[in-house]
Amino acid sequence: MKRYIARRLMQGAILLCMVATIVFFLGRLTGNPVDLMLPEDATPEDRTALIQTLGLDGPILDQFAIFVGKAVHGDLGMSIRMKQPAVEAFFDRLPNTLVLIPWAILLGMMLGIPLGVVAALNRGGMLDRAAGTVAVLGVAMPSFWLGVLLIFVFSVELGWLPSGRMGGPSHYVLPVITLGTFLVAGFMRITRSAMLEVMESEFVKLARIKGLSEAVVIWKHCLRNALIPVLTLWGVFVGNLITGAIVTETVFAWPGIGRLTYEAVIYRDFPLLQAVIILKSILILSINLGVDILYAYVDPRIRLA
Amino acid sequence: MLRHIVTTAALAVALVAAAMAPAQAQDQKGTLVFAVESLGAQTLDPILEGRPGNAVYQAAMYDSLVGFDFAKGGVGPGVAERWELSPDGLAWTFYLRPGQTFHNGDKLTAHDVKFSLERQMGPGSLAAAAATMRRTIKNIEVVDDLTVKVRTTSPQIGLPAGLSRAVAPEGAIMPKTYIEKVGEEEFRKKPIGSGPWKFVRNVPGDRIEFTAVTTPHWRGRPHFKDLHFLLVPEESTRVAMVRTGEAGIASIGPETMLGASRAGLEVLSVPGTMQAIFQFYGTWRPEVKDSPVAKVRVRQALSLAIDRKQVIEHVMNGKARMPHPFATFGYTDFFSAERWKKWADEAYRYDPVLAKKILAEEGYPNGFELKFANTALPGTQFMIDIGTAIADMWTKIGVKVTLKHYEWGSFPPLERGDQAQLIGWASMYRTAGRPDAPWRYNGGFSPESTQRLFGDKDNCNETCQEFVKTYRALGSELDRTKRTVLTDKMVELVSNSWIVVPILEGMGYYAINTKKVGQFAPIAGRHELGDVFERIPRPEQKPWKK
Amino acid sequence: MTVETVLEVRDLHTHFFLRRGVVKAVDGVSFSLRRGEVLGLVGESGCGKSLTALSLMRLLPKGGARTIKGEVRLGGENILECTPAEMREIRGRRISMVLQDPQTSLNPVFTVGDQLREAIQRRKRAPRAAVMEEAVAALRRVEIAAPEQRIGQYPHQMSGGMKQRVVGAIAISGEPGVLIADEPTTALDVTIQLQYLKLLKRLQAETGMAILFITHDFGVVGRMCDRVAVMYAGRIVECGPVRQIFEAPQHPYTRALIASVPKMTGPVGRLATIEGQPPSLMDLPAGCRFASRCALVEQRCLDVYPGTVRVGEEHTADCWKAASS
Amino acid sequence: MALAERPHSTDAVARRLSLWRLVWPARVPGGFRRTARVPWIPIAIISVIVVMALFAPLLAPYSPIDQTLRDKLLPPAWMAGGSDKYFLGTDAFGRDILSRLIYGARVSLIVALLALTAGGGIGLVVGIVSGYVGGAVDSVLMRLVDAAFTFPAILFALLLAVTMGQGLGTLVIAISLLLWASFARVIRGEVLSLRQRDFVALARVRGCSAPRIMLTHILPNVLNTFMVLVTLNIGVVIIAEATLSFLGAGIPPPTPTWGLMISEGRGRIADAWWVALIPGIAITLMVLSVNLFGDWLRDRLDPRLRQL
Repeated sequence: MKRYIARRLMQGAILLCMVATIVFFLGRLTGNPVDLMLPEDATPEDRTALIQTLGLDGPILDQFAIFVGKAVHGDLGMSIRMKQPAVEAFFDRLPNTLVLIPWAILLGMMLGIPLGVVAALNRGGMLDRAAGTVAVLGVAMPSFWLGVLLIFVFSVELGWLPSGRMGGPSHYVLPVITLGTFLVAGFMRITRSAMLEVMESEFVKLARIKGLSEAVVIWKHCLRNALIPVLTLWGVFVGNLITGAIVTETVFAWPGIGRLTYEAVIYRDFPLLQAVIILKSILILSINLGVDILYAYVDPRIRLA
Repeated sequence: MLRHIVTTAALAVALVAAAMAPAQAQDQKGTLVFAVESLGAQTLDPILEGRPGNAVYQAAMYDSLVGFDFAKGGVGPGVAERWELSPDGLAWTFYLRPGQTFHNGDKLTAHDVKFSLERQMGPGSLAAAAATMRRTIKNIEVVDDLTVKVRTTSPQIGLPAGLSRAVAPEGAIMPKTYIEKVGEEEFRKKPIGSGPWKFVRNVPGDRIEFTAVTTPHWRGRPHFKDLHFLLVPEESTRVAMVRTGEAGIASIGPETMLGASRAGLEVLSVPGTMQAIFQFYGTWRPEVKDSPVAKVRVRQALSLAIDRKQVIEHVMNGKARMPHPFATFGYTDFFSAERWKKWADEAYRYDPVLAKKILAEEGYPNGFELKFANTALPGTQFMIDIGTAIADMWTKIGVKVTLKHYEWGSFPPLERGDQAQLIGWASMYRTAGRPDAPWRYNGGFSPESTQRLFGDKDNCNETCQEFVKTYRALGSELDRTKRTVLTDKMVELVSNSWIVVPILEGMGYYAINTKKVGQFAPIAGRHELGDVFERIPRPEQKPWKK
Repeated sequence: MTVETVLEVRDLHTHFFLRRGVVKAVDGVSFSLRRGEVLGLVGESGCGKSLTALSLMRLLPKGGARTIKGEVRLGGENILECTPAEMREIRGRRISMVLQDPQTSLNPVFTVGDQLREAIQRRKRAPRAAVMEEAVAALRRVEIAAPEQRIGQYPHQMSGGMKQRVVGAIAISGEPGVLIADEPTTALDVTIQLQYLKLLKRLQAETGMAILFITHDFGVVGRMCDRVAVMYAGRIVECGPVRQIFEAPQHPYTRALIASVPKMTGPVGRLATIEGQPPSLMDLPAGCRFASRCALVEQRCLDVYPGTVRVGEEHTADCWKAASS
Repeated sequence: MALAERPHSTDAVARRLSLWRLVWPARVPGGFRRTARVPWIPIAIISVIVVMALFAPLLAPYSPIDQTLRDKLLPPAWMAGGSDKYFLGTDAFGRDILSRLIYGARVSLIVALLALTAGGGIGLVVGIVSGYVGGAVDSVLMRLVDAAFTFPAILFALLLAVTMGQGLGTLVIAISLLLWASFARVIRGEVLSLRQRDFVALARVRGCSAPRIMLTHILPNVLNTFMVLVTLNIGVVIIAEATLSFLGAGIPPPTPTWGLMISEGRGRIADAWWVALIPGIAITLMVLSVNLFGDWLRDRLDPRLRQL
């Protein structure tokens, strides 16, 4: 087990170096934050003065050397726009994004798994296609379109729910629905294929031989086995929810890191952009590793190996 | 039994205390919630925030050395009641308003003004005009507690305007003793200002909260108890929040305006906040000498081809006005506004027939190729729509327009250097509503400016020379009437060149929930409402008259 | 003395209905099983013996398999006509089954104790402790050492032989009258096989249940079964006491099968094999299905399916050449 | 066995199960089963949209970009206030929504086609090489794939928008940079299992060079998977185009794309809901049909199932 974790960490480290280098150079090609900070009639001297204050002067390679020197000590620089250490800005907003994710996954599973089971039970039949259609609907609807519609219907017209921002539980409903529906298709499909695989196996036959009711056979014996691949989806989905939350956080004014990444790109806030992407990669890698280890507890075959 | 007595006693005490609380605090109730597109850098230190951010939320807690003329717009009395220029034009003396205090009780004196201005020019400041201030200001002398003298290296007519929020943010007054006592770091966490609102809380990426000052304030004593700024990037969400009452006011654009008014929200428009313009780059360059855009009358024809009324009616839903000449508004200083308004109404009329005739006369009977760069500051999506509308109108008179779209961040690099990609192009642009026209003209037309629309240092034709001469004269002209004559001359030079042509005088648009906010008037030219919140009444005090 | 018949199967037909045609996997099977008896069901793989077992349990695989004709009388009642609910009552209580591959017969994510308790609780509601004891007793009954620890373990922590014993314990926990053993020892290595067969014999002696033992291994038949039925292409071609079948096999297919079993004693020559392939179950020949591979084939065999000839007292064979007694 | 090799570890599953791959579940084991009937409705919807895209100029009643500001924001014909000149109503510039929808279909399909060929192609090559060659090449390429996954697509889109100007080309490249990683990961998984198969060993014994083996043996076997991935990713591309337009980095106005139509109309959801709703429904129907067709195709093409 230890050797495996070590190898994964080493691979992660290489990935981080690659990501950091790419984002450092890519970012600078997209232009300069100073143009966005100066009023449109600023004089050229104002511009050079500001560039100096922000430390963006000097050849790009020197800047890269300084960046690497500081990054090694964990200092990823000050965000130009937020005027605070980029790492701090990231961790200020991270909980807001993370808090949405478990609910979205829960919603995705609550809808996806039953649909998957129903589809597997009626394979090839009408219900299989119906469940498939409902599940795929989540992937088919563009999330920002869905978000805006939900706000219009449930908040403005019906007035049941607040239309945006963080706050009490009622604030969570619409963003979680928007994020969650996107996952339903994934959960449905993996549950369906896992169930089909399990339903053909011998111990299910034995369960029926014991005279257990069909429901117990399906919902206890089969489903419990089908949950193992479902769990590995968490790792994949959490990663995607983090990178993909830009749209939902924009529509629902949710101050998460998705929105932070978008602003960092739009305002060319290089230090913040570099910090966000590096920290995000670390986060996703550790989550994948975490799911792997958690996986051992779900599948007894691994736990005691 | 004992517990029962204790509770009733506590209740009695509470009632008495409430009654004794200062009478005025009674009428400060409720929370004014303002949903806004962006909170800029969301920092409460004036030297770290750019113009928009300062004007939106820092304005609430900081006063500016020079203030607003609330009625007409433009410059008015602020922390300094009045100011005068020394006969030689090299020193401005500001006489401060007595009895001003910071939120922690310290008195606001001339020392604070000197400290604030020097801090704006200091090394750590990201203020846009820091370099210019360092260049033009020689030294700042505290004459007495209420008088400050600012000596300049050369006559600076625009200095007071530059220190008022109507033009630039560098005039914010910061507490000297407090900052020196607790240090910059602590100041940024718990900022103190002299404005009508005290700082409460700053949640990054989400909101900033203030609470009202209970003592009277020259900008007006707040009618609400609390003021919250909410960061809501998505416009349709902002409108939804105002409709559900989660927000009292929200900044909107023309797109959502119709929906908002139909849904029963009040739509407020702040007059004279910006001009949507189109301009031609590098028309003076030798390599475009014989191209159509190099000819003045062709450029004028393109202006005549635009039905500004229809753009105002359909793109801006009627909430915009026919423009004054480039970068000038009703409230521009030293400028004969009425004369130029009449000129503009006639010059910017819709006359496609004449336009076609001019094109034919100039040798382009069936039009010509024109490349048109369409771009817009973040949050002003309607600029793209205006660009699309006028491109369509130009095609109607035979001009074959190729529209190329640029994200705002990617446009400035094209202007700098040899402007290779923009020569002979038309492009959408905008100019912010400001009372001092010369600064904007210099930014667009002087040979050293980034845009260099008249010509650069090497080839500056006679109009360009004429402009530089007029601008230099304006810089040192102390006499008011002569200044007006010079400004009119400069405006005439630019307007007749048809290189920069205003399309419409745009407005700031806000959706208001009349059950949450009472009637109030914005400050002309002041797109961000920053200096208005303290005068906004509660709905029960002054309901919106239909 | 006539021993009571616990299971009577008459003219059982189970076919697969696929888009490309009908596969007549089980095409008219009849046999009877008496109390305390072990009936072997032997044949090459693919002859339909496992499907027969599944048809008895009415657990046909999804995808077009259906029992269309015949009767299965279990204690007088034709279970083919039971409702699914009634069938569920019968399974595990009056008829049970042991499967071939122990590796996959137990649910990997539940402990052995859980899966045993489930079967026991099917029979009677009992408090957890009592059920636990019974589970331990069941494990001890199938000769599993240290059952108290084993109860909490997972299937992958046990050897193949041990797992097969657990499956056996589960199968008999409901004291079924009939136990179907579908090649229970094929996946085990030889030494474990022997122990398992002895265990089955012991359990049968104790409970008196009848066993339908499905296998393709004649050696096991010799050791285990009282009577044996030989299946070929969906039908039973010969049935009778083991001794008579071994000594005087009447059906050419049985004869060939027995001949292909390598003897422990005597010279080891080339192993005898049967040429040709079994007929496709989609278009079965009119006459005898073994005709295409039979050495003694005649015209009659090709035209008409031979009737059942009573060779000995309980010995029948479906072959024109069988010597009727 | 080590954690990584187990069939269900995240690493193995991730190799087998990237986000795109998860829309394609693991192979279904044998066992008799009726193959699902041909999904006619999705095929009908897809063909309608393809026809719209191909014959846009003929079908569209008006040009998608010319404005008639007078009759702007008209509701669809069947609603009060709607005029039958504009069947699906008009947008804020008085442009006919039906025509924009038809031309939008063309742009969306072109983007999908180009992005899938480019992105898919790169992914295919990287997948095969990385899967077949293995070793250092494999780990480097796979780390590159991981890196590509953590990158916000918007950064690519913006970077290209700056250097090349916003437009169709920029969008296609940005989206294909997003796609290639998922294709590569799935194809690599396939090739890993194919490599062990006998016919590859045989080819090697016969002395075929690695490139030849990859081309003649590996590639044909991977085409099924590639085909299924293409169908399933059409939806992803269309959604990506719409999202990037929403974030302001997609194809600029006035070119009509479904994504842009939604983002332009979303502000008017209160008073002119149809401007945003109709293109949204169009995208949803298209992506839904493509996914259902992809599912059916996967079942059909799955080698083991096809034998039955």
